[in-house]
Amino acid sequence: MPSIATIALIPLLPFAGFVLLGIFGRTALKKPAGYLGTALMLASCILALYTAYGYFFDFGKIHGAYQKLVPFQMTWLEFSKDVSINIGFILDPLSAMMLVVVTFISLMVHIYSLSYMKGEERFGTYYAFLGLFTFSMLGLVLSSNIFQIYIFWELVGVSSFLLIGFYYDKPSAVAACKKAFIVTRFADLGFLIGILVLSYYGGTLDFGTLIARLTDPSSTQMQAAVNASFLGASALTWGAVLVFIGGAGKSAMFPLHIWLPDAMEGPTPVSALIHAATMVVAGVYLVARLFPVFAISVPGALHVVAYIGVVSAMIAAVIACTQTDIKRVLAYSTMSQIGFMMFALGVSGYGGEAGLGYSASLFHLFTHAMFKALLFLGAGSVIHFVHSNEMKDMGGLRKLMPVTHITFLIACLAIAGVPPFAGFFSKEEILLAASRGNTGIYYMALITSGLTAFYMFRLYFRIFWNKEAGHDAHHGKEGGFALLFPLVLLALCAAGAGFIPFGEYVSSDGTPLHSEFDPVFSIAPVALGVAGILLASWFYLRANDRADRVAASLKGLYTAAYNKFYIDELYLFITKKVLFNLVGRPAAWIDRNIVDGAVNLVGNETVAFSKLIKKLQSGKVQQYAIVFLGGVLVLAVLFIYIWH
Amino acid sequence: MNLLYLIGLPVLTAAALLLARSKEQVRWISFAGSVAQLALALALYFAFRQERAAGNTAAMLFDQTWPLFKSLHINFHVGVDGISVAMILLTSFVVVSGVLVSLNIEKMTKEFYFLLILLSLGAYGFFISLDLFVLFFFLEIAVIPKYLLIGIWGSGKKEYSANKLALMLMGGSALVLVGLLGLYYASHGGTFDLMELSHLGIPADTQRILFPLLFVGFGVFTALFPLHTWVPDGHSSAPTAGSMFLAGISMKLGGYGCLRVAVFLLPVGAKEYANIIIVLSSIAILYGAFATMMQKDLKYINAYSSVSHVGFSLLGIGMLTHTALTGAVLQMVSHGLMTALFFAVIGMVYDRTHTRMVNDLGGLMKMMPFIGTIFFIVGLCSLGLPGLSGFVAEMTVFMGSWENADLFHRIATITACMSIVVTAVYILRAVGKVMMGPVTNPVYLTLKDANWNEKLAAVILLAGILAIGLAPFWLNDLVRPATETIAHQILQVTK
Amino acid sequence: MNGSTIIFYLLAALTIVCGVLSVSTRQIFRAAIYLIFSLIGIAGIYFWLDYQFIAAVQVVVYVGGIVVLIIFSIFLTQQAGELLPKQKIGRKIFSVLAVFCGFALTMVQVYQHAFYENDGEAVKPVVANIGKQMLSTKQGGYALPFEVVSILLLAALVGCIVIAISKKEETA
Amino acid sequence: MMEPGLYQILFISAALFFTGVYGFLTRRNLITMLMSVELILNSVNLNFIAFNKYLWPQKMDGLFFTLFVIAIAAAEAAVAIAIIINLYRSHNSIDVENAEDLKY
Repeated sequence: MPSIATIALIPLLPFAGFVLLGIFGRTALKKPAGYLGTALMLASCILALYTAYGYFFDFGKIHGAYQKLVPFQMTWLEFSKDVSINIGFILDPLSAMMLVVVTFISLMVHIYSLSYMKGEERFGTYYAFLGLFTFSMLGLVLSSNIFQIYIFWELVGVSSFLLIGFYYDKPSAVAACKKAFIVTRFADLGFLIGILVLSYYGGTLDFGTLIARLTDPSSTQMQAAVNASFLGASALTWGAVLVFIGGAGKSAMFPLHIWLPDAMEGPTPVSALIHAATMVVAGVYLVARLFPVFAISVPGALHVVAYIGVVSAMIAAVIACTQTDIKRVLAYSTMSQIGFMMFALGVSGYGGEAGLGYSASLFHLFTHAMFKALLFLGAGSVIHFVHSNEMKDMGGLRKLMPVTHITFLIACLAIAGVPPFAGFFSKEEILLAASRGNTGIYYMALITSGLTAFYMFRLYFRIFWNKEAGHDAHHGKEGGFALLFPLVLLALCAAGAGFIPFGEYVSSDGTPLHSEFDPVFSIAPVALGVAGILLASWFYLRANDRADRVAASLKGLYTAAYNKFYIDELYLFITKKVLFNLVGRPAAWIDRNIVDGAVNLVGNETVAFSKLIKKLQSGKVQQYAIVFLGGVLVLAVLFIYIWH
Repeated sequence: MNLLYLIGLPVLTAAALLLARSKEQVRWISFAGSVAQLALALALYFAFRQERAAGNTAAMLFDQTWPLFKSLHINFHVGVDGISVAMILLTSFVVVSGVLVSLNIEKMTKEFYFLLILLSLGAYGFFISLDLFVLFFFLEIAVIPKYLLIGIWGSGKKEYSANKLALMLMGGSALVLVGLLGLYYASHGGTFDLMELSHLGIPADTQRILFPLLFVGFGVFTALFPLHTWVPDGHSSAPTAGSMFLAGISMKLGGYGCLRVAVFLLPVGAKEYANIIIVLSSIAILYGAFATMMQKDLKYINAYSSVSHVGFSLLGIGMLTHTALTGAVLQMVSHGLMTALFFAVIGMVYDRTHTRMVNDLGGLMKMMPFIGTIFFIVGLCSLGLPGLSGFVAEMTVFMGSWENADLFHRIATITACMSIVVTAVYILRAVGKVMMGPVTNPVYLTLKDANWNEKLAAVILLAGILAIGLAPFWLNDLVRPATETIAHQILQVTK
Repeated sequence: MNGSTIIFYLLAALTIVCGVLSVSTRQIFRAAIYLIFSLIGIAGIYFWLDYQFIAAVQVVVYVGGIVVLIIFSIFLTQQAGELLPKQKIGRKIFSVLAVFCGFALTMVQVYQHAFYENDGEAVKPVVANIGKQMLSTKQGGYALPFEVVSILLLAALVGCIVIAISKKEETA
Repeated sequence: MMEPGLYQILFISAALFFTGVYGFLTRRNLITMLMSVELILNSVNLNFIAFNKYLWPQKMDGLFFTLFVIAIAAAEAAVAIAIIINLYRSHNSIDVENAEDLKY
């Protein structure tokens, strides 16, 4: 088992990068910022691989099952004797796998950015932010305490905010980063209340104890949690659903997904890292982390997860078919794929064969990270080349950028589920789990995977084929080594990662899950995928107006999908019209006019009263004298005749 | 550790200021004096820890008594527990940075610093006194300088604001005074001593009358809804250091008083009025946050957000559980540092651009990365980002509040939690408008970043925020035993 | 009815009638003159009572000093032939009522009160006696009040000068 | 007609006193108000003398008080007239109705 320092260094090295570059990145370390950040990331990645390797093949497995290890824990903030926020590391298959994913993708993005962000004025700051994000994400996956997750959850959110808003002088970027933060913050509110509920009934914030208590039907905590009910559901269900809302916000699940497409305002490598491969799967990670509670104690909440997941997957796929900004297409595709992971968790059971969905979900998370990062980096390379995000500015780039073209194609094949690329295996498992768990979801998923193939190849054809080389020579040539190396490496992973026997290592209860490959089952999804590709090629391989004609014939649906089903407008209506105008403005008005008005009224009334009585003090001596004389007379009469 | 140093030092500084001959001397004397205060506060903290580590479990440490009016049993009694130490630390941090950011004051420099030092004297005295008479004395010392600071060095409708602030605070003090006298006579023996009073067991009927007096009286100081309206006006009119002191120190006097006098001495009253406090503070939290959303002036934004944030500490007090009380204290410290820093940054922006209107500003990050970064960090602290102090305090309050299992407390807690979203909205709006986006005015392109004193001031406060945010355990360990004493008082009532 | 009585009543009538005229006439100079006669009437009463010294002082200080001062100030502030402004009728009625009630009350009290007369050897209020007691520092002596009054007079003198002089300097 | 005695003198002094009060209340000119005050003072003096004469013939305290009152009245008149003249200079009027700057 590696020493605590080794594990601690995995997140702390990027953090050191953040601190150093954050303070000196504008001045002393401006030039070497990229290399410094990348070197630290490389070291962190090696340590992570070493730790994960050690966990999976050396010390992690005891009695045939992978154990949850907590090598280090310290009290960070104590609430009461039992309840405290502890900062610690947890090592289990889930976190070990995530360590690898996060550090690896982050390293790729670091390398890629050396070239992509070159010449940027705030180059050092960029690497500082990347360091902060990687640190937070690693802290998140290593969390041993539910509150620790929340802490890093928020930090991830803020680093995402910083990176989306990196080009802060662009108003659209500012709007996007605000939107991303606020929407996820709203979801975090659910998460926070969920934590409060779970910790109250569980009597602890520690994952191990919490899960143990809340999955054991005989424990007092569990009984209390099940018996306490609110609005017809048990407290435990509420807690689990609320926590899931937090996860749904971060993972851009319907209806909290609206921030993700806008988040594409950030630099493209950032989108690859945060909004494709790592941060957005935090929600999946969170549900997976609490999976025993969901699966054993509150199956109702798990159904919510499943339906939200599949609905998101489907809606996102439909919208993705109509978008013209390539990064937005990828964003919706990300949302759709995360939907896959979510419903895979949702249809899964706990332990043994029933836990297939769990393994499949995380397997998909793993492969998706590879090919989606690749897609984004490839898209970045294209954007770098043509200086535009719009499809109409592209076309026929396959000869101009051969490496990008090939790697992008591999990624598209992977996401479309064409064997033997990585996506095929993970998606097969998900569909298999869905078909076993819930047929309705299975058919929806099947359609969605067909749509996935269609929109991905629409993207591919429109970038690399379609019009023939309508570009001038001024675009220069494809990027250099730093730009292409990550593409190639990721392409290799996207092509080969599917052959990892994932269930052996990562399963719901730690015992290896042997999944057998069933060729008969695969016929339908693969056929659908191929059909999607063929359809896309019919529409987009050559420049023609077939697509437009179809779009025109489906006008209503097309327009709705193109406008993302008006969900943004709905939110805008709620926030601008309802919250601002109906709550905020009246609150401000009431404060100024009624509450403060009351204070001023008291003041003014006092002044008015004093104005009234000050007339007695007229300054006229004779008036005083008369009053004085009258007073003397009255007192004299009183004293002489009445009170003598 | 002799607590009298804490009083003696500001007095000496003030005396030295009176003798100073030039503005330069005045500045350096105040700076040296405030740094000495900081050193003293840190020394007190370490001495306190040492004493506790040595096993001294007395409720109040370092206590000393001198008779003041023998026949009335009024003593000059001082002593500190964890809460006081935390507050003293907070005060010293704010004083140093307040002095630093106002080094550019040219108008009546000597008087300005004299008042600042006087205010700090009032605060230190207030936090260490264990005799209610002395406590009230120092409370009043802290009020007058505020009036003058706003009235003389303020901006905007400063006379109105100064009057409003002084009158409302004086009104609060009047209630406090009545309450204190009530306590004095309720104690039969006639004593103002805090610790003696806490053992007396004042009859429930008396508590029922006295508690609202004391709580509302101190509540005015700490912006208890709906008596908070001096906050926006006062803060926005005050000079930068004035706002910092006002929000960072003076509002904490009220919170401390609520906790130390009202709740600690009158647990029965606290128990009976707790629900009202909770309702008021939940309203304040959410309503303050919504009201902030609509503000256009940066200082108003921070002032309303203060109302909202201070609501958390009042909520913690109203919840009456040990954790919630701890959270209330943490929130006071955290909010003090945070809001002082926020006002400091707003002052820096204002000094350069001569406007505080959000809509007029834009894109300042480019010209002043340091100020922009601090502005952003303090905004994040305000919206409760982990790693900064606000998170620690708010979460402690939430956890403590959640320990009350009934629906009423639950709803109040959730209401309070909702403010974290609204806070994010207004903070990001401010940050997005002021620091990010395109530069709205070409004049701004020539603006300079912070100079050394402003940087130092910001860094000092930021150090405090980070020290709490990254490693809250030291503060928690300091405060928890002290709040346990108070929670114990309440617990006894329940039994 | 002897001469002394007649003289007394004449003096009394002079005093009261002139007093009333002095407060009721609308020509200010005449008011001053009536005041003089009223004061002289009082001096006469002092004579009648055998208090010659006081009577002399009264004539010298009041008639010769204060009233002359008043007349000078009238010259300084008043235009010739101008009538004094009328007071509001309501104020007049109220004043008359109050004054009448007060007078009635006083007189009722005076007549109901039995004054106790002290017997004893009467001291002649001649100048020699007055001077002795005035400057005596023994029991019953008035040296201290005398000094106090003299200082008061001095202070008043200085005060008058200051008041009168201050404006001039400002305007100059 | 009765033999004049204490009561008659008291009657005179009371009449004089209230005459003075009436003048003080109704006169609007400051100088005439001052005259009314002189009348009041004289009525008091008369009382002192009368009491001294009829009730305490063996002492002269009443007489001394009268003397002091006259002295003080002289000082008072001097100061009052200084003030009146000053007022006249600044306000161009010695009407008491106009001399109300110190109100409120």
